[in-house]
Amino acid sequence: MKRTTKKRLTRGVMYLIFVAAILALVLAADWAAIQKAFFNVDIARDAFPDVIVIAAKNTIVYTAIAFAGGMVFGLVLALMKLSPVAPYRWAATIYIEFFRGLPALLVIFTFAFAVPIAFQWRPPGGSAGAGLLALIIVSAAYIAETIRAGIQAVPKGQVEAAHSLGMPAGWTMVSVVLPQAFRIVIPPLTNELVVLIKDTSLLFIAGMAIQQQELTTFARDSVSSVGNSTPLTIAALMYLAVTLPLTRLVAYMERRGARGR
Amino acid sequence: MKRTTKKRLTRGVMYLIFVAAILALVLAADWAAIQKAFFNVDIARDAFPDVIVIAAKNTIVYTAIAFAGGMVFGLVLALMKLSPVAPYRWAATIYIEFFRGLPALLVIFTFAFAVPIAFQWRPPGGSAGAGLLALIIVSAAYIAETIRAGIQAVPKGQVEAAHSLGMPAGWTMVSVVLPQAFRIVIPPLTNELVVLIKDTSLLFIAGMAIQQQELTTFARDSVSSVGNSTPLTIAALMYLAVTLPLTRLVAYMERRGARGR
Amino acid sequence: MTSPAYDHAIDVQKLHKSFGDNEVLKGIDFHVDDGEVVCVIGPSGSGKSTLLRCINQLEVPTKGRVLVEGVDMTDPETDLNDVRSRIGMVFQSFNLFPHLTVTDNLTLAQRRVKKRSKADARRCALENLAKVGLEDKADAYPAHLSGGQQQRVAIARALSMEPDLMLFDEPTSALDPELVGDVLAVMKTLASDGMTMMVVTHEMGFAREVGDKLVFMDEGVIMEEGDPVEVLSNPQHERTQEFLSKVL
Amino acid sequence: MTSPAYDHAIDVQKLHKSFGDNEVLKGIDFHVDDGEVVCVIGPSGSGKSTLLRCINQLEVPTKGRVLVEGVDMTDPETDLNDVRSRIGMVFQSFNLFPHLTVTDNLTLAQRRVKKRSKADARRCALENLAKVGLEDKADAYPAHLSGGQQQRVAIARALSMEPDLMLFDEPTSALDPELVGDVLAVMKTLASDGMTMMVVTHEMGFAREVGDKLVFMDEGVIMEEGDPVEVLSNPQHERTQEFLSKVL
Amino acid sequence: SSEPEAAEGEPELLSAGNLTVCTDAPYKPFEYPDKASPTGYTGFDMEIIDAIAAEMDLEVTIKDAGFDGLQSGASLAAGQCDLVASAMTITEEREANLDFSEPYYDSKQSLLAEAGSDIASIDDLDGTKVGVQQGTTGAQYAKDNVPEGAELVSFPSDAELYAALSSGGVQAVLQDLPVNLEHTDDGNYEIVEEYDTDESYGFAVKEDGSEDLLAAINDNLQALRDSGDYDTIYEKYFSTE
Ligand SMILES: Nc1ncnc2c1ncn2[C@@H]1O[C@H](COP(=O)(O)OP(=O)(O)OP(=O)(O)O)[C@@H](O)[C@H]1O
Ligand SMILES: Nc1ncnc2c1ncn2[C@@H]1O[C@H](COP(=O)(O)OP(=O)(O)OP(=O)(O)O)[C@@H](O)[C@H]1O
Ligand SMILES: NC(=O)CC[C@H](N)C(=O)O
Ligand SMILES: [Mg+2]
Ligand SMILES: [Mg+2]
Repeated sequence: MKRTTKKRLTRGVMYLIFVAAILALVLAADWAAIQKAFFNVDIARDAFPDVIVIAAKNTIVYTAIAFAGGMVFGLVLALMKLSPVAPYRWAATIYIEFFRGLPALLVIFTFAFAVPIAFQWRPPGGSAGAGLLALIIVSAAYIAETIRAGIQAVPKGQVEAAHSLGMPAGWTMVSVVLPQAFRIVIPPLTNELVVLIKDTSLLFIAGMAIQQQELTTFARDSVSSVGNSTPLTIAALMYLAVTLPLTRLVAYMERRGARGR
Repeated sequence: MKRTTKKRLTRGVMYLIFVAAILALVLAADWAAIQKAFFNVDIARDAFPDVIVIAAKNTIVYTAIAFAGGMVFGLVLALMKLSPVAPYRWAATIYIEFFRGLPALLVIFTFAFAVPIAFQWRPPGGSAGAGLLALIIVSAAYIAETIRAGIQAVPKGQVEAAHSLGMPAGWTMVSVVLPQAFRIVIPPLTNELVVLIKDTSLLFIAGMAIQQQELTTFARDSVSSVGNSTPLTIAALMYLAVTLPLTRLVAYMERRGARGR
Repeated sequence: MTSPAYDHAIDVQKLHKSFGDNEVLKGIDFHVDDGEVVCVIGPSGSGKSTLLRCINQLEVPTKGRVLVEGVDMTDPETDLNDVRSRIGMVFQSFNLFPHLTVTDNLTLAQRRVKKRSKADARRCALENLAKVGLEDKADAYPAHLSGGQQQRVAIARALSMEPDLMLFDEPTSALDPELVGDVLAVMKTLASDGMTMMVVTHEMGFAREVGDKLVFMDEGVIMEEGDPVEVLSNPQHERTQEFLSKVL
Repeated sequence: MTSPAYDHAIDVQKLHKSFGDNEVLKGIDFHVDDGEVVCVIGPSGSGKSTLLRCINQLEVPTKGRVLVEGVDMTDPETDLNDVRSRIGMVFQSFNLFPHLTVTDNLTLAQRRVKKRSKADARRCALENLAKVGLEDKADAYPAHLSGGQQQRVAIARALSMEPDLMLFDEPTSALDPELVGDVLAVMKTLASDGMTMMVVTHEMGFAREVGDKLVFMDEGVIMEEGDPVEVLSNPQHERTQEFLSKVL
Repeated sequence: SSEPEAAEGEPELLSAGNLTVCTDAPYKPFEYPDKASPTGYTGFDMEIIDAIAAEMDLEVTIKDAGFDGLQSGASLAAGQCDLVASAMTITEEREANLDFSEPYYDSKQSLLAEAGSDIASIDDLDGTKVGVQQGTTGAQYAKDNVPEGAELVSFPSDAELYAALSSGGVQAVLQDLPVNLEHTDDGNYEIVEEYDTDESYGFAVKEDGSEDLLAAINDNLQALRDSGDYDTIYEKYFSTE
């Protein structure tokens, strides 16, 4: 068979399958029921403004705190891991591997319940504070790896060129390596931010006051009190409103970065 | 100051700080309390064999199911996303972006409770089945992106060389691209496996019978029934026993891969 | 060889190629005859690779025609893979299949495209490896070969499809200087065996010694073509003079 | 220049360097005098780059001494950064700082190491850009320059530290053939201005024309050294003959 | 283990002037969200606590937490709250980890199933899935009494429990009677059997260091009963006309 004939045929069949699949979905689904369950306008209206002023706000606040804390702590860990002093490297490696290997939920639970009991010490901010502390501790492990990889991704030739000019190690790090590492890590750090946004949904396990609820907890709570799934739809849209632009941005930056080299 | 003198001094100070930090930790912590709370031998003994034959087993079974399902579905999505037929690309893109932007917990909750009501359809295996289905659906989105990236990471020159030899597209994909893509994606897929292992800890929200409990649920359950945190320690060790070798393996493969090129 | 049923081995007619707004080939007309060795030179970005890639349709031309042994490559009804299997192509970056041994690199297309038996394909592979002086590397993986060896395997791979003509895109420019010689030697043997060849190269020595015709390209057009010795020693066009003064 | 307080600009004594089990330099002895241009040739992997990098201690030698203007670089009490700022180094891959403009590339080390004012540093930068013919690129970013321009900026960057000697590691081998000329021209000017230079290169023409001494290295030892014209036309050692026959 | 004479001491609280109360909401009619309420929650427990706190001149903060952690004493020991008010049954096992107030409500267990389904008693549960809430007396009762072929599925809170029943994830729910009764309002589900487990709810405080608080709670609970306010609230939620 000739090339184009064959191609046209395969394409045609593929379009047909696609249309058939769409049709099947449209006909099989009970759209009235779905709309009633997931897109109930009255219930949606009731969810406002709380879903914004409480739930979305808390999700953002928790994410910001966890990210800021994770950045500070993660940078320290990254520098420790690249330190010439072996015990620092070991300590950082153990920490990072440990917390990357555990479910965040387990860590949050441990910090909210087990740690205060064992140490007779409560993190500031009560159980939500404990949960956030756990998120910081977990995200620091991931962020540390990201930053370390970024620093190491700066070509060795850059450091060598700086050294050849007589620049000492400290200045080389500050003026040559970190500015380049920073650009390299922006995309993976943004991804980490997206992960954190989603991980705030685990904080409920620590126990929260109603003013402290974030999106997922808020949605689950509303679903059971109104007996309808529309709050889930709203929460999902809220998440996507934040995460989608961020992931698109990462994709864009990565494409640009790949071209830039 | 001369180079070595200065270096010796900084090193010395850094070691001192490290030793001081360790000492502070050792002296400040109430080791007896910690041991009693987290390393209680009697309670640890009681946790066996259930923590193995039920909890660890279920974690592995759930992970395996979610990974297998995610692989099959993810491969289909990846091929759709690379398809010359635009609607397939769009459908795959929308699916992938949607599910990567939502917390897994929210998706599990939706599939376990909202979907069956709206669609009058229950996934096999009750709510645990629904939770697993949600994990499959979420992981498929991530796996699809991984596989697509792997296929695209095979240098264009490979396809061109095959075409120059007269090899048709299908054979080129099978004999030249996929074998190389497969090697490229093993490390990120292993990472995805680690993520899934940890994400099985979210399944509890869908409800589970005792026989269905995975590690985190089992640990949380035991903590409240025995009033001691040792089960958390055991669960953590179990997770690490699986995740640590896997992440080390990934690191090893990535190092070897980086050198191989 | 019996007299062929076509005018030229390669016949490029009014060829244009744009990438987006960037017109890279601006109306190329030229041909290569059976048994002829044509060398193409020109500054970076002048469109040499693109021209070569248009010939076996790795790039689809924007306008114009390319006939290979009389078959119109731009006609949608042409069975591309069939014609391609008669055109050997050698890339600057070798493009060996890294997951296959040297022999498997040489037998893959023979078996999939020419449907040869495993034994036949292997026999042909070993013959061609011998031609490039690498029969002892039959079971090695590409990663274990030097650049020069890889390029010679790439040539052997193209040869094992028994092509009627060969396209070379800067086959030696990714090689360390001392490895260049072996590859050029193989190409010289090919040429003296009567292979029709089109070679993009910076190796002026090779062009002078082996080439039947030299083509100088600049900014998507052919500026000058003719006998290599003549063009190199007495370039007519100003751009050619400028280029050669820098390169020689 | 007043008579210096040292014997040789560069004095390499019994230098050994191993990477793990792999001994890459196996006892190198040689020196470069003030104002001398020494070219180093040799096959890939023979240790040319490693030798150059040992001189300014980018690699720490395993055994032996390196004296630069009489200062022992291997002595732990030496202030390395001070000596390094007097040695200009130019790499095969340019290694410009991609996040800085051309001017900032040239002023960074002046300001950080020489503690020059912004204005002084800028003045010196522009002077040196003029020397390499790129004053109009002062505000461009490296990514917007051609390879040849980048390499000339790299030379200007080294010059702006006002070094007493310069090391070049295959400064033209990453360049397209037509861009090589500009870089070599800059290097020739430098040489004729009396700069002490050590150049690893494959450009035999440059070595012949500009070099005061040619060093042939193979497998970590200096096989042969002498007047470039002599070594190139009449190599004494069998390995040198073999190498030159391939390269020339 | 309560010491009445300690009542005069100022109870020690997590934050002064504020009573932090953990509860597992929603658990209608005992605790469920209500935007109109200053604490964000209302219900029988919530109103009793509000009344007691008002007597003690304390503000109330309600925190929603998993019941499992509440009944095990972990939330109290971890310092998440001063008091648990979550329809929690007074049991011996729990007494080992926390201290209960005097009982304030008497309850039973019950079995909820779809109206008109084959399930008429606990013996019909063979081969079905039965939903229970993790760590509750209902879960314990079910474990002890369902036939061997029944599968017990435990959920973190009553919210998922009822959602699972309506979505068909489980065929019946074994839960405290007043709570199950709430789910019979629309007529789709009915109580098919009640079990007289003779259980009473109590408020809970942590084992050590909350003696003053417990005494004050007990005193004020008694005062509510004496003043008739308790009955008013009780009538509001459990009137049987
Ligand atoms: N796939 C592509 N997409 C967009 N532009 C391209 C593509 N391939 C080549 N070009 C552009 O076409 C022009 C000619 O490229 P080509 O590779 O044919 O030049 P060349 O003469 O082979 O140069 P060189 O000697 O560097 O290999 C260049 O400007 C290049 O940027
Ligand atoms: N950092 C390193 N670690 C380990 N081995 C190295 C390192 N740098 C160089 N080598 C090895 O040392 C040997 C000499 O390398 P070097 O780069 O000095 O050779 P060269 O003569 O400059 O070659 P070329 O012409 O390819 O640049 C090679 O075998 C190389 O693999
Ligand atoms: N909040 C609840 O679920 C309480 C259930 C039951 N009364 C118990 O104490 O176990
Ligand atoms: Mg090209
Ligand atoms: Mg080198």
